[in-house]
Amino acid sequence: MIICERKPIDEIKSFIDGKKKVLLVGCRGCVTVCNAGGTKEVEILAALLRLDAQKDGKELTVDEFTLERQCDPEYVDELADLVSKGYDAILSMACSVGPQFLSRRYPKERVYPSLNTCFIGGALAHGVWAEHCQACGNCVIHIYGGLCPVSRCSKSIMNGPCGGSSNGVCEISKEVECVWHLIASKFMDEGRLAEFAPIQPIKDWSKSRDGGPRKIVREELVK
Amino acid sequence: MSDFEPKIIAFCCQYCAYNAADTAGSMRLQYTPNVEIVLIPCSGRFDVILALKALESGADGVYVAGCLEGGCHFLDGNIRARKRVVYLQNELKKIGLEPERLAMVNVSASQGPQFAAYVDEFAGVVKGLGPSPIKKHLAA
Amino acid sequence: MANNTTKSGAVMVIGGGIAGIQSALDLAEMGFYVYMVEKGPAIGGRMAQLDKTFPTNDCSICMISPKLNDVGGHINIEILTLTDVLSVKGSEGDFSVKLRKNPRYIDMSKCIACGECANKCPKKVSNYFNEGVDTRKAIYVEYAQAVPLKFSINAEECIYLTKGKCGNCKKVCPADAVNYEDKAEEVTLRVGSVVVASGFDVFDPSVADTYRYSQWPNVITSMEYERILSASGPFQGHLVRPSDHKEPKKIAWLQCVGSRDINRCDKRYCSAVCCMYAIKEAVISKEHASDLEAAVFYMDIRTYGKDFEKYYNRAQDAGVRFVRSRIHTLTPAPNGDIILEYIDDAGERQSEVFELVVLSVGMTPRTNLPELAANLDIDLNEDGFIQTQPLTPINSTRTGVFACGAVNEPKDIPSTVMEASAAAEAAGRVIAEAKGTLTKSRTYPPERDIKDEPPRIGVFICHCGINIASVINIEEVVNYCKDLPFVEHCTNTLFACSADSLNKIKEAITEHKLNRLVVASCTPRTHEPMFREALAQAGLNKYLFEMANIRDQDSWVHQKEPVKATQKAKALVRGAVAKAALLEQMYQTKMGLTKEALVVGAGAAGLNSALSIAQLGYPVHLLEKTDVLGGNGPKIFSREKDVRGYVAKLIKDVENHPLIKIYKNTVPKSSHGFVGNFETKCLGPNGEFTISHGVTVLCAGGHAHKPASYLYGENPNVLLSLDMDELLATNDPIIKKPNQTFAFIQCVESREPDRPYCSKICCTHSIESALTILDRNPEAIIYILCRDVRTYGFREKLYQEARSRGVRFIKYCVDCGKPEVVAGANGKLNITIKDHILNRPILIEADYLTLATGIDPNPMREEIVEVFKGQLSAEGFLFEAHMKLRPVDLATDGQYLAGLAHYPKPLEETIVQAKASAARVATILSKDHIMVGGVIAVVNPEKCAVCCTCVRACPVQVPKIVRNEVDPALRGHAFMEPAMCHGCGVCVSECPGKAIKFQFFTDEQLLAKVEAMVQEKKAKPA
Amino acid sequence: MTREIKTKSNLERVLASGAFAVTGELGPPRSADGSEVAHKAKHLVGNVDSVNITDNQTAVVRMSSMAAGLLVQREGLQCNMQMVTRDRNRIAIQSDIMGAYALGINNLLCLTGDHQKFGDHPQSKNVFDMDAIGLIQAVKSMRDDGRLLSGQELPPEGRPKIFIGAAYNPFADPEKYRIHRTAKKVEAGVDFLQSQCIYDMPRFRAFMKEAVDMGLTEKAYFMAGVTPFKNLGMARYMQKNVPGILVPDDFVNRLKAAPKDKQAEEGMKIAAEQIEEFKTMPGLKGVHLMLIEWEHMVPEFVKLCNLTPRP
Repeated sequence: MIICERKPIDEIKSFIDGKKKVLLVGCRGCVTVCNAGGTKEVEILAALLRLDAQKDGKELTVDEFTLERQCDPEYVDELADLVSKGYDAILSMACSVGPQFLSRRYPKERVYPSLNTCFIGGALAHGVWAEHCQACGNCVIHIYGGLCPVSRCSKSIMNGPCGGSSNGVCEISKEVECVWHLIASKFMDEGRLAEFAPIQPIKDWSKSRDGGPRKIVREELVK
Repeated sequence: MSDFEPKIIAFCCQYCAYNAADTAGSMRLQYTPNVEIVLIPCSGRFDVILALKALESGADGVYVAGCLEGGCHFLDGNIRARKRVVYLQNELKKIGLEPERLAMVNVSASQGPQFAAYVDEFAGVVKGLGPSPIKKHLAA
Repeated sequence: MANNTTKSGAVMVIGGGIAGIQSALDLAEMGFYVYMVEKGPAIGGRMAQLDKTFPTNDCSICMISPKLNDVGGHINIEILTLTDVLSVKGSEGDFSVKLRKNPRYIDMSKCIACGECANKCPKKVSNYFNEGVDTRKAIYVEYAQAVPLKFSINAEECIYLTKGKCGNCKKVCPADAVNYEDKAEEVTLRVGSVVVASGFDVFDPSVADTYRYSQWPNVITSMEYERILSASGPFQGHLVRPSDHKEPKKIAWLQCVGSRDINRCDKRYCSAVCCMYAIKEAVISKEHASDLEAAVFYMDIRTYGKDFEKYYNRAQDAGVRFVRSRIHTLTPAPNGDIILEYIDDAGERQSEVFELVVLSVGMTPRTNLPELAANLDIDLNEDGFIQTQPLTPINSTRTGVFACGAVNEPKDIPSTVMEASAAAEAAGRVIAEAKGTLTKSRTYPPERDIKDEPPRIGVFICHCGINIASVINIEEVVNYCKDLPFVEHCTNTLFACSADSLNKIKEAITEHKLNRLVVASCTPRTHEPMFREALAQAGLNKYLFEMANIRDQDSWVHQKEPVKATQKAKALVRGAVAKAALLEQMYQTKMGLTKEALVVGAGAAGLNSALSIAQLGYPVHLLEKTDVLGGNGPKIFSREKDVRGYVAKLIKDVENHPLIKIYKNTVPKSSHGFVGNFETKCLGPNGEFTISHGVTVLCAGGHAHKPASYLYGENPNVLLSLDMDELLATNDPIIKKPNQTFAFIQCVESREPDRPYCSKICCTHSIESALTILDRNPEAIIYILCRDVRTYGFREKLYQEARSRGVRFIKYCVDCGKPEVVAGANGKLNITIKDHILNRPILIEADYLTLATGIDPNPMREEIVEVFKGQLSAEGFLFEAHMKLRPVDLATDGQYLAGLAHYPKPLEETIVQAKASAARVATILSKDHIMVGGVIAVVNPEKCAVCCTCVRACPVQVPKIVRNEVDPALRGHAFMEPAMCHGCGVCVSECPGKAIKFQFFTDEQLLAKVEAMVQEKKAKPA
Repeated sequence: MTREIKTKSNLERVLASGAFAVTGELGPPRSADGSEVAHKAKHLVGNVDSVNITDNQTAVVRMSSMAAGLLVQREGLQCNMQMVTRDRNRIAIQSDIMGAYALGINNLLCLTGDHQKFGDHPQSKNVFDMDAIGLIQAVKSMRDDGRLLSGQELPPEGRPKIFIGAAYNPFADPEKYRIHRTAKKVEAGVDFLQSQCIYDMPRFRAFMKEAVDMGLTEKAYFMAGVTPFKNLGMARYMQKNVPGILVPDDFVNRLKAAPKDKQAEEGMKIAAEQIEEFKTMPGLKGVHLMLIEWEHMVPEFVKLCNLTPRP
């Protein structure tokens, strides 16, 4: 899923400075699952913003609504009635797709992102998420024992490990495990040296972000 | 400000803190009437929205009272509660509200005296802070 | 199995005090039908009369009141008040009991306990419930919380029944309940076993009146003092003395009145509770008035129970004075004061004026006990209590007839409760095969579905006598609440928990079509179940109820601020009403259980527990961490009983019992689950394995403390008590050697800051050893160096024997210098001790020194509480669920404890507690299902984002992601097994989709409550 | 043993001749002043067969290795131009290789490079378009096949005749798969391999034995990295802080035993003893001397080790 985290409250406050009526829009997709932008987080942020305004004696209404997903126009449409009430600002609590879809659907509204979109990853434990994919567009994890060196190696090298890892930890930080250590150990431990031995070719990065913004068109689905 | 009577909401877990409050009662320990207790099954049930709502409604202070660390009837509800309290304290600080208006305390069921002492201590802190700015504007 | 038995599945419990109540409740829950025979008009016994109880200072009536209602409302307990036992014929399993039900002169089915009759009754008589301190009428209820709450007429006091005139009560009774024609009636019952729990009388000091009790009003008994302290007593809890209703500033307690006294009253035994209750009364008195001077005159302070010593120390810190002196002379002073003359520690004669003297009276057998014993055909002992044996402490001399509580020997409430459960075990065990043959099941009126009704809330504001009303302006609160949203009915009540009030609540539900109820009174911790039951009986879902704690958390703690306390009460009720408006109907469901028990530890406690559970018909898994059974038992020698033979037989019985599986060298590693369905992973010689069980009994024991003082371990002639036992058991010749001097030092490293508790057994143990030595070597010289001699109960007789046979008791105190022991040149042990009477050092040249070191808790206690999620006291013993009334239960449902794991205690008490644990176990295992659900977390599948937050956050791994039941192709959702959810609410507070509802503590309910409490709502529109 | 001579590299010449080769190392300055390079190079001329010129080592910006290499060559000493893949994508890499060769550089040491997190520009985007092994393949392809990575051909006279080097680390963690990664480099077409500083002789012996057994030393020239300790502090620092370098306690103790002013001498002595063993160690063809910021000591050191005169 896409892992996000809420922006610092100061930054969000700066978005709504001087505004009186704000709509906070959550998303029941990835950001609910990663505890960043579901109903609960919407509720908490709304309360914080209200408190902030109340303490200064400012008038502020914060309405809350959580969409099934902000990355599909049909769900974004559901906001139409609410939006027509007239808000000074719409705060999206989704990944960065959300504010863009809201902006496109409601072009006259001022839409702000309340979350920072961090990476594609999964939960390692309650409250801990880690990057597992870089959306390189050409998945090769099967070659690496089910581990992705592209997203999980600091250098994204294809023939690791480099000399910088020790005790299975990447040189850049003790918090970063060396995925190449995991890959190599796995092959060695399982007697699959033959799979480790081949030189992996220089990666074709053309399908990754480096190749420019990407789009998928499924002709058989397109009406 | 000396005649300021703060309104404080205390979320007390049923196994220890609420029990401690009862113990304080059966010992007839006298403490400030500024605190009103809301029973929750475990301090782990403490939800940041409860504190936010209390503050929004105009409470001058909120605290959560759970079992002693290591003594939670549900293992770690009190640890989680404390983390949530710390989280919310930071958020309050960021929006310019005194984080001291929110607190967490641990007491065992038999610690009636400690409970009573804490009530007075926390009420003292809140008194020192003065009325919640939210209440001020609510009244206006 | 039940169908072919010739045995009766009913038990008669004689006595409605705490002993009878506990026995009856256990038996009823174990699957037997109980007849509770009570001589008086209501049950409750002595506990109902007490003000507070030691060592927790819990309010006695508050504790027992829910129990009274449990008994009163129990479908399998039939209370027979005003009833005498005439005869018991037949034999165990098939007794025929003849009873006489004395006339009440009130039709119980009609009486509404309105009190009109008593108002109009012209006859004032001494109020025995208040120990004669005040008066009541000839038509009366004993006390406000009485069960059954029905008036009665004492025929000997009634003018109409004695003289044929008056008849006022009959005239005014609105319910036509008075029946002067009521006659005594004889009934015959068939029962399988009998439990005698008829309690004790308080010693009457007028018998030998050196204390001038019957002459001077300001010399009172401790029981009278309890009533004076009580808020429901003659002075409404104001501490005043009887003569002039003046607040006394100086009070003396005289200990051992009617106890340990052969000269004046022929009471040789110690009454076991007086030291503690006197300390308690002194402490409470000082709470009433902090400048009050309290002095306790004593011979030995016997604070031997759990947390007692701590309580004693706290009392001293609080300024209660303790004077070691027996008062012989009381002289009158002006104004009703009393002069006490005594010899102080320094040997000086002192004379001191007190405004009130409280006689700490002992327990004596009931005056009618000889008659009852004759009717039951059981023997009494030389002191007039029921005859039992040390190793069968609840067995009377007749099989099938058991006895518990102070009817056997003076004892405190927890010991009584343990014996009561043990008696339930015994009474149930002998008719085990008849279980369930006579029990009935409860039916409630059909529940009114209120889902679509707008909230109609009833509010009851309790005075709690004066507990609340003396501080909070009830009328003001009532008037205020009438205007709160959705409140349809609001009224005050003197005691919300009384049967009468409960009935009024039920009536109000019907009359006002209420669908939510709020009671503002004491704490839901003790009283919520009772009110919920009332709702159910009124046809309302029991969860449509909310309490506001305006006593424990308001009136009691803001006594000097009535205005603010009243404001706070309004806020608390406002919050409760706001929450109540959002309450929903909730339902519990049935869940199966594993009808097997796990017993941890195979010492005397574990063996007894296991054997009794098995004998009640339930399989037992018995874990023992060593490869031998018996624990400390085989090391003990007793002069009074064959402990080693007893333990050997016990082991054999356990080993031979087909329902007991023994696991030696096995320890529990982890335990999960809940009452009825536990799973415990154990590590044994063959590796790890798992036991499924419905209940757990922890009998992890303790062991003798090994000291680092008095040359222990350095000199071979310095022994521990158990070493001496070994010499005695093996008949070692050194005992009989001529010219031998044996010394004992008591409280070795006990009752000191590092180990502040009293180990309870050591005084008796040393004295027994001393007597055994004298039995074998009458010329031996024996010294016992002690602090207080704590031979409580009948053990006092051993102390007397020892003194009369020349054992020299020398008292020392820690502050003025403990004994010093050095090895002498002649191979003797030179013991120096300062004699506080002679005020000079004494040198004892002893051949052998025995150190009474007390008991340490199990060294594995930390692991055990970790595995079973229990709690330890500061001293390292397991915390029971409640010190007074649940001494065998652990806080976790379905977990019990027995033996030294709970607290040091002699073998006979361990046996009792172990058997009690079996009864407690049987209350669970006798059922075919347990009820689950209620206050738990429930997922709304539609809102669930399947994010696993709950799965990860749950402390007990309950939530799971399950398939959608309607259509497996649909997205699944989180699910919490209702029987497993412990109800902490952690998941609810973290669910990012707000898909989990915590029943009875929903966000909406709590938010509404908080908001209402903080913000004064505008009154509802007219 | 003689192998086919592929380039005009002096290092290749020495190695191919069977003589025990010696290479040195020189770090370019963070400066555009070429004289500093020339000055440092003077210590090395005549004492080593070629000198490595580091490429923004530890991701700290310095004069480019290509330019510094040329400055060194002007002093009469061939350089081993180091090239890391961190800062160049495949276009830059191939372009630089052609340029370097055109300017007279014959040796190229192919490296992945240190992560920029440790350098002086941690905000920079890294490239890592390929790793060291990819780089070896790229050079080899250009030299031997005359093809760029895209497949486009180079004219026969336009192929960079470069002696291809790479680094190997026998000790980086974990030990067990290091030899296999070295084997990959050999397989990719490397001509010579220089190691990190060697201190742990038993482990190195074992590693070399594995290399010999796997036939790797037949396909590439293995050289051992040597760095004499300047003092006790350096030995301790390396022992504790540098991943992939194992300093035996034995060496530390020897330095400890020496008086402070003799520690450098003792350090050199230790290194000289190592080199004596390297000279006869099966499969090993030379040493790579890394006297970092200590270039002026090279003449004395090579003399001490009897490595001069150079063939």
